[in-house]
Amino acid sequence: MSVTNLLENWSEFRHTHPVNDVPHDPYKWAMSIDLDACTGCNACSVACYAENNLPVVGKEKYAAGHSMHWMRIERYWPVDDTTSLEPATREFPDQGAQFLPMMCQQCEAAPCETVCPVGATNHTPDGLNSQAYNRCVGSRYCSANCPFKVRYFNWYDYPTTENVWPAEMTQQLNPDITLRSKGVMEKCTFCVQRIRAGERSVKNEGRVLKDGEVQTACQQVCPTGAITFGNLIDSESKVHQQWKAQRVELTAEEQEKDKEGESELRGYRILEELRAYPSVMYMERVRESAI
Amino acid sequence: MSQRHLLALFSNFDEAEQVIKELRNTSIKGFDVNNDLVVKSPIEHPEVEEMLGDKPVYVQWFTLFGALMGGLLGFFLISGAQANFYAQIKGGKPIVPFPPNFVLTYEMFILGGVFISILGFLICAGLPAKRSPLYSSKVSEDQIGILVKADDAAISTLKNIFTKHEALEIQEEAGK
Amino acid sequence: MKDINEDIAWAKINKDVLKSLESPRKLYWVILAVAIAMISVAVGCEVYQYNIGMGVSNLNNPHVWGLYIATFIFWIGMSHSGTLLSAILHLMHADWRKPIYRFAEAMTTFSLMTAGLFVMVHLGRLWQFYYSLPYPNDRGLWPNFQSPLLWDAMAIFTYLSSSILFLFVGMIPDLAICRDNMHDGWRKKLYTWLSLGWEGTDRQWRNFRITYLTIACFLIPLAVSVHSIVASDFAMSQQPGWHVTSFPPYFVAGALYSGCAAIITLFIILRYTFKFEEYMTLSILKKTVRLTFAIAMIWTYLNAIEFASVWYGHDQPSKDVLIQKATGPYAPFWWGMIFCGSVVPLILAFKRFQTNIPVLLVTSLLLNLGMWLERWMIVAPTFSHGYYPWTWDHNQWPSWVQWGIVFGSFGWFTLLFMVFCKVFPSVSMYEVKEMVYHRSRAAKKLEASGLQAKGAH
Amino acid sequence: MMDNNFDRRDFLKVLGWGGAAVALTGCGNTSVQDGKETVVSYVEAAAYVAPGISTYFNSTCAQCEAGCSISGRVREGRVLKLEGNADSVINRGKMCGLGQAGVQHHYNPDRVREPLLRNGDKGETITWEKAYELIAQKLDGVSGDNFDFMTGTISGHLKVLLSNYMDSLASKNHFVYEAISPAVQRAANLKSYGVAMPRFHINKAKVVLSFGADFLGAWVSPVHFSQQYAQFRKGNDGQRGVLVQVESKMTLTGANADRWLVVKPGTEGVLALGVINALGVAGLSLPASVAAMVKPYDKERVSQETGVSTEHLVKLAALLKERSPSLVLLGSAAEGYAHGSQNAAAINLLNQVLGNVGKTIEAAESVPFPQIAPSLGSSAALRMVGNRLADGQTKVLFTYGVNPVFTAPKDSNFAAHMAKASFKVAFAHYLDETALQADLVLPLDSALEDWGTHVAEYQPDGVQISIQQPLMEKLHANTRGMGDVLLTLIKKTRAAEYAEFEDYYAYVRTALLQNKRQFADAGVDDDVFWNDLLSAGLVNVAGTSNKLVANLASEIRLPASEGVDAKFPLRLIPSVTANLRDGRHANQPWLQESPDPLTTIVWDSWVEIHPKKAAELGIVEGDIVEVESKSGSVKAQAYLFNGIHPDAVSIPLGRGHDAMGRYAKGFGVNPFPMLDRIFDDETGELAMHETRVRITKTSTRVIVVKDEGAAGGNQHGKKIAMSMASDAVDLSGEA
Repeated sequence: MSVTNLLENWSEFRHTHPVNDVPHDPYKWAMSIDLDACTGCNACSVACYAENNLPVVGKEKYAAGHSMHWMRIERYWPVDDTTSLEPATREFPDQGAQFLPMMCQQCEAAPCETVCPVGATNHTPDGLNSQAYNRCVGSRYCSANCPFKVRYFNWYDYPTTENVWPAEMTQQLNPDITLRSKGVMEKCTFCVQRIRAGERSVKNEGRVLKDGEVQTACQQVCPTGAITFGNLIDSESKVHQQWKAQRVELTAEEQEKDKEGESELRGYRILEELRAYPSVMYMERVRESAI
Repeated sequence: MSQRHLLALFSNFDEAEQVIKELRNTSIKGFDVNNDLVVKSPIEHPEVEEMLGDKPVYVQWFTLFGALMGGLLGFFLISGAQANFYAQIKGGKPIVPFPPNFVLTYEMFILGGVFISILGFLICAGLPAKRSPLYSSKVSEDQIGILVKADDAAISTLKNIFTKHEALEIQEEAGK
Repeated sequence: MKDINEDIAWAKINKDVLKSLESPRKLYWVILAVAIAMISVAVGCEVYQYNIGMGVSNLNNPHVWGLYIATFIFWIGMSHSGTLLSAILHLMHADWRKPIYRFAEAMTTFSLMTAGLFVMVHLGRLWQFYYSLPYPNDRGLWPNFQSPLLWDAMAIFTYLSSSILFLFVGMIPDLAICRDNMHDGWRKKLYTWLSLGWEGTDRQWRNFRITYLTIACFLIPLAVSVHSIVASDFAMSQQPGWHVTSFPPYFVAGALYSGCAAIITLFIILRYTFKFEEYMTLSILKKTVRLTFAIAMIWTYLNAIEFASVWYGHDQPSKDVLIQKATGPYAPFWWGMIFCGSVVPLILAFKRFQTNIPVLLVTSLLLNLGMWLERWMIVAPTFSHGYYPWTWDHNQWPSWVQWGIVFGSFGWFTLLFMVFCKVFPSVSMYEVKEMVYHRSRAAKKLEASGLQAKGAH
Repeated sequence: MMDNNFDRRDFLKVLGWGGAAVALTGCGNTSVQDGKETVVSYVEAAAYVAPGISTYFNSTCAQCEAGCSISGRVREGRVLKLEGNADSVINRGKMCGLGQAGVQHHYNPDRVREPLLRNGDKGETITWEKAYELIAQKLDGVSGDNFDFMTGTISGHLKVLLSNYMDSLASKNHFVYEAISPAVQRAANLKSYGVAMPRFHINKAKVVLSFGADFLGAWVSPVHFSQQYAQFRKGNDGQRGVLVQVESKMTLTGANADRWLVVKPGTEGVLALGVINALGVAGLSLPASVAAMVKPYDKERVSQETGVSTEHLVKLAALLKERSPSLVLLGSAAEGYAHGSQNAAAINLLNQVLGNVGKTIEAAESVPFPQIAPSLGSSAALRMVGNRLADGQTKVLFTYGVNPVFTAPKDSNFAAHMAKASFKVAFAHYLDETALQADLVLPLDSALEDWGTHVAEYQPDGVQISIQQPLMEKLHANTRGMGDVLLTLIKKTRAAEYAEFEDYYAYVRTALLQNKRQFADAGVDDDVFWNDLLSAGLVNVAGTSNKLVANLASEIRLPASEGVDAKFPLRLIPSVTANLRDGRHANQPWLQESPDPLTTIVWDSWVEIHPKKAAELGIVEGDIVEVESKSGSVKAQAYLFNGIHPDAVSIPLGRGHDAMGRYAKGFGVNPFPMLDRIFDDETGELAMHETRVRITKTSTRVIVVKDEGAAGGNQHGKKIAMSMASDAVDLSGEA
C-alpha cells in the first residue's frame, strides 16, 4: 500500500463508474429477458439449482424464509388498484398473470458493494458483481442494501444438513463450484464458472468469446428462449442488438422509453430510478387488445 | 554538602500559603525556593500553583502533534490501502473516495490526539514516578504538604518557619 | 432540599466513599447473582447459534438484520451521556456533576463493551471477524473502508479507548487515596500500580488539569461523530425508511436521551446499594432529571421532523414504510416507542416527581424501553416492507435465541458495572472535596461581604 | 528462540512426532480405509473419463412420455446435469424442470437396491437368481389368462420384448395404465380427424383457443409446444398470436393467455357450440347440419350456461373469424366429464368449422415399425385390471412404471383386490405404494443407467426414435435394467431364440443394426453406424404418412346444465401440475421445492378456492379445510385464488404419498382416492373432473409455505413486471 502508487495513479483512483469513457473491455456481460415469451414454467430456476449447487432447504426452512433460489419466478396479478394491499382486486384474473424471473441484476453501481465491510463483493472488469465466498464474514449488509433482495445467505451449514445432499446426491454436485458453508452470502453469478471456462478456452486461440459460446444455465434451458445472455460490447451479440433495439443505455438512468410517453419500446430496467444501473433488461409483456 | 528532605503538613491552604510566602521572602542559604519546594495537596488548587511562580505546561503541544499525525496517518494509510487492494470498483464510487476517508481521518485525528496527550501528560507530570522519600497519606486525605529539599544547614531554619505556622506534623529525612 | 453539606470533613468523604469498596448492601450481591444468571442464558444461546448457524435466530431473507443490530445501537447510544455529563458539564464548570460523573463514565465504557459484543454476535462467520480489521498482510487484503460498518468499528474503537483513558486519568488521584488507605493485599498492589505513584504534587496537578481538559474537548466531538456514524449505517444505505438525512442528529439525541435515562436508573440503584445518599443528593438527581426532560423534548422534535419530512416528501416507498410502521404488525411497538419516548417523559416536568425516587425509577426504565423500541423500529420495518414488494414479509419474529442474547447483554453490562463500582470509587472523592471547598469558600466570601450566607458553620 | 542450540534435525524430529500425534488423534479411519469406499485410480478409468473435463452423452428423458432427447454432462464418470439435445425435433436443446430433475431420480437416496421378498410385512433381501427361480415357480402352471402385466406407457424395443414375453406366456393381458392421459381426445380426434394424435401447429396459428389444454405445463409435449408458443407470440406475418384459454381453473397456460375465460365446469362443449353459433351469426358459412345443431346455442343461452359474457363470446367469434388460421385445442379440463367425449367432439367441430384442419392441424406420420410404436396408456386399464383382480381372474400380477395403489380412486378398492392375486411382482425404482403391496420387488436401473429406445406418441416432425444409453456406471450393484430382466425371463421359455443376446444391450444393438438401411445407407460399417447413432442419441425416420378425414360430428349430446347438488355443492378439479403430474416424481426434491407457478406454494398441497366462495364460508388463507366427496376426503390448507370458478375447488395431484422415501412421504395430500368413479360415456375413461365435494373449515390454521410475500401478486405501482397493449408494438421486427 505504497503512497507512491497512490500518487502516480491518482486520476485513475478518482474515477467514478459507470461512465462511457471507460467501457468494459473486451467483455461486459449482460442479459435481456422477454417477459412476453416467459411462461413462468420454472425450468430456469431448476436449472440454476442443478448448475450452481443450490441446497434444497426443505419445508421448515423454506417456511422460515431461508430458501436459496438464486433465480426466483415471481407471479404478479394485473390489478386495477395498485395501492391496495389486497393481492388482486379483480374478481377473475381475466388477462392471466405476469411472470418475472428475478435474479441478481449485476448492477454497474451496485448498492451491495460499497457497504460490505470486508470488500467481499466487487465489480469485476467484465461487469459482473462478484461475491468472494471465502472473504465474506456474514455481516449481511449487502443484502440489507440490495433493492431487489436477490442475495441469499447461508443461514445453516447446508452441506452437512440432513437430507440436503445425502450420500448419492453429492455425486451430482457441480465440481466447478464450491459448496457454500454457513454464514456466507451468495447470489446469482451469471454462471461465472461457465464464463471463466469459456474465456480460458478461447485464450489459447487468442480471440474473444463469440456470442452464444457461453450460455447461462437458465438461458440454455429456457423452452421459449425468453432469456438472452451475452457480451454487451460485442455488436454481433443478440443481447447487444436487443438493448440497442429497445434503446436501453447501460449507463443512463432514464431511457428513451420513459422520456417519450407513448412508446412502442418494451425494454426497461427494474427500479432504474435508484441509479444502480442493472445489467438486466426486461421487455414488457404484451397483451392483446382485441379480446 | 549533603541535602535532606523535609515534609511539613498543614491543615488548610491558608496556612500553606503563608509558609510559601515566607519562604519566598526569606532567602535561606542552601535552599532554592523555585526548585527545592514541592506542594502536595489532596485537591487541584490553582492559587497555590500561582504562588509558586509560573511553571509552563507543555501537554497541549503533544496533543497538537498527536492529532495531526493521527489524521495524516489515517488518510494515507486508508487511501494507500484502497489504492492497493486490487483497485476494485465498488458501487461505482471512486477507488479512493473522499467522504468515507474523511470520516476515518477524523476518527484517527481524535485517536492520535487523545493517545499522545496522555503520553504527554505522563511525561510532563513525570509519571509513573518513584515515591518521593517523604510522603504522608494525610496528603491524599485533607492536609496540605510542603516538601522541601535543603542543605543540612538550612534545615533548622525551615523547621522554625514551619512550626511558626503551626504545621501539624514535620517529617525529616534521616541525616547521613 | 438537602444538598451536599459544605463543611463536611474531607476525611469523612474518604471514609464514606472507601466504604463502598468494602461493604455494600445485600442487594448488591443479589444484583450480581442475577446478572451472572442472565449472562449464562446469553452464552448458551450464542454457543447454540455459533454451532448451528445464524438461522436459529429466525432472521431470514429479507430480514437479515434484527434485534442484534437494534440492541447494538441501543448500547452505543447509552454510552453517550457518560461523555455528556462528564465532558460537557466539566467544560461548563457545572460542579454538580462531580459526585456522579465517575459512574456515568463507567457506564459509557461498559455499554460500549456490550455494544461491541453485538457486532460479533451478529456476524455470520464470527470466527472470521478479523477480516474486518485493517492489519497488514502479504496478500495486500484490506477491509472496505467505504463501508459504514467499518467506520463503526473505527469510531467505536476510538471512543472506547478514549473513554477508558478519560476514566482512568480522572481516577488517578482517587486511586492514590485508595492506595494510601487500603491495608495490604491484592487491592493495595492494584491501586499502587494504577495510581502511578501519584502524590498530588503541584507539578502533577498542573499537567493533570490541562490533560483532563484536552481530552474532555476531544471527547465531545468524538461522541457526536460516533453516533452519527452509527446513523450512517442506515442513512448511507439506499433503503426506504433508512435513507433519511436527519438520522445523525436524531440518533445523537436518542443516544443522549437513553443515556440520561440510564443514569437516572443507575443513580438510584447506586445511591441505595452503596449508601451514597449524602453525595448523590436529590438536588443532583433533580438537575439530571431536568436535563433528561430537555433532551426528551429534543428527541421528540427530531422524531416528528423525520416523520414530517417523509410524509411531505415524494418518496412513496419511504412513506409506505412509515405507514407500515404505524399500522402494520409492528404498530404496537412503534406506538409503544412514541408513548415511552414522548409521553412518559412529561412526568419529569412535574416538580414533585423530579425527586420522587420510585416514580423516577419506573419512568427511567420506561424511557429506556422506549429508546430500545426506537432502535428496533428503525431496523426491522424497513426489511419487512422495502423497495421490492415480492419480498415483503410481515410475519418474521425474532426467535428465543435472539431474545436470549439481548436479555443476557443487560446482565453482562450490569456485572461489569457493579464489579467496577465495588473495586473502584464510583464517587470521585477529590472532586467532591474540591466541590465542597469551593462552595464553602464562596459562602465565606459572601459572609465576609456582610451578606447573610446560609450553610456555613 | 534461535539462541538456544536447537538444530535442524531435532526440529524435524519434533515435527515428525507431532505429525504422528496428529495422525493418531486427528483423523481416524477414512471410509476408504475401512472399506466402505474403494479408490479407483484414473489410470484404469474408462476411456471417456478425462479428469476435469466434462463429456456429454446423448440419451432420452424418461421423466414423462414426451420423449425429449437429452444430453447428459458427465465428469469423472458421474452425471452432473441434464441438458437438452439440440438435434431433437421434439425439444431442440431445451428442457423443462421435470426433465432436469432426472438426475435426482438417478441419485435418489431412497432407491431400491436389492431384490426384496415379502416376509410378513417386511421385505427380506434375496439374490436375483433366487428371484428368477421364484418367478419361474410361481408362473409354473399359471395360465396366460391368469397372468397380468401392468405397465405405464411403453415403446421401443422394451415394448417388443415385453409383448414377446407375453406371447411366451400365452397371455394377452398387457395393460397400459396412465392415470393422466389424453385418451378421451385420442378417441375424439380419431373420430373427427381420423388420427388419434395429430400435429398441432401453434406457431402457425394467429389465434389459439384452448379449452383447458395446459400445453405450456403438462399437456402432451410441453417443451415442444413452449417453443412453438414462443414463435406464435413473435407472430407470423407481423401479427402476434393471440391466446384465449377457456377453463374453470387457471393452468399455467391460462396464466399466459391474453384472455382467460372462466367457464362453469363441464360447459366447455356448450361454449364451443356457442362460438360456432356466434361465428355463424358473424357471417361464417356453416355446413347445414352444423348450423342446425348449434342453432339452440344462441349467445344468451350459452352465456347463461357457461358464465362467459355475451360480449366476450361475440368478441371471440369475431377474432376467430378475422384471424385465420387459428387453432382450437382440447385439454384434460374439457375431457374430464361423463360427457367428455361430447365436449371433445364439439371442440373438434369448432376446429373443423374454422377450417383449421389441414392448416394448423395435420396428420402425424405413424411409426414405420408398428411394434416399437408406443402402446398408449389410459385410465380404463386400471378399471379392467381392477375387475380382473376382483373376480380372481388374475393370479399373478407384474407391475412396471405404474403406481395404481396411489392413483386409484378409493372406491375401486384396488389395493384390496390386488391382495387377492397370489403373487405380485413390482419392477420398481422406489418402494412406492404399489411396491409395498407386492410380494416381490425387483430393483431397476435408473433411466440414466439403462439402455433402450423410445418413440414418443406426439411426433412434431417425421418420426424420432430416441436412443437411451447409460450416462454412467450403475450406482448400485444389484439393480437391473428392465430390458435385461425381461430378456432373462423370456429366456426361461425361449432360450433358443434369444440365446444370441447375452444382454438387452446386445438385443437393442442387433435390432437397430437390422434396420440399418432404414436410417443410413447400407454401406456404413456396423460399428461406425452404431457409434454415430449413440453420439446422436436419436434417429429420425420418415414415417408412413396418414390422411386427415373430415367427419363433421352428426350429433353432440351435451347435458342440460344441472341444478346444484345440495349435499356436495362444489366441483373438485384435481389439477395436474407441470412438475408433479401423477406423483411418480414426488420424491425429487428440486420438484418439491420449485414453487408452483401460480400459487408459489412448495412442499405441500393446497385447496384453491375463489375468494368470493371463501368469504361465504368464512375461510381465509391457511385455514385447514376438509374437502369431502362421496368417496373420500382430504384435509389441506386453503389458498384463496381468483383463477378458479367460484363453484369449484382445486387440489393439485401428485403429492400426499405415504411411501416413496424421505422427500415424498408425508408431504401434502393425495386427491386421487377421493375421486368419484364416474366414467366418460364413450371411452370409459375416469371422468376426473366429475367429482362433487363439500368443503368445511376446521379449527386449525397454518402459515402457507410459499414464495409469494405479504404483497401477494401486487406490485404496488412499482414498475417491476410491466405489460403493454399489443397494438402498441410490432414484435416481428424485434431482434
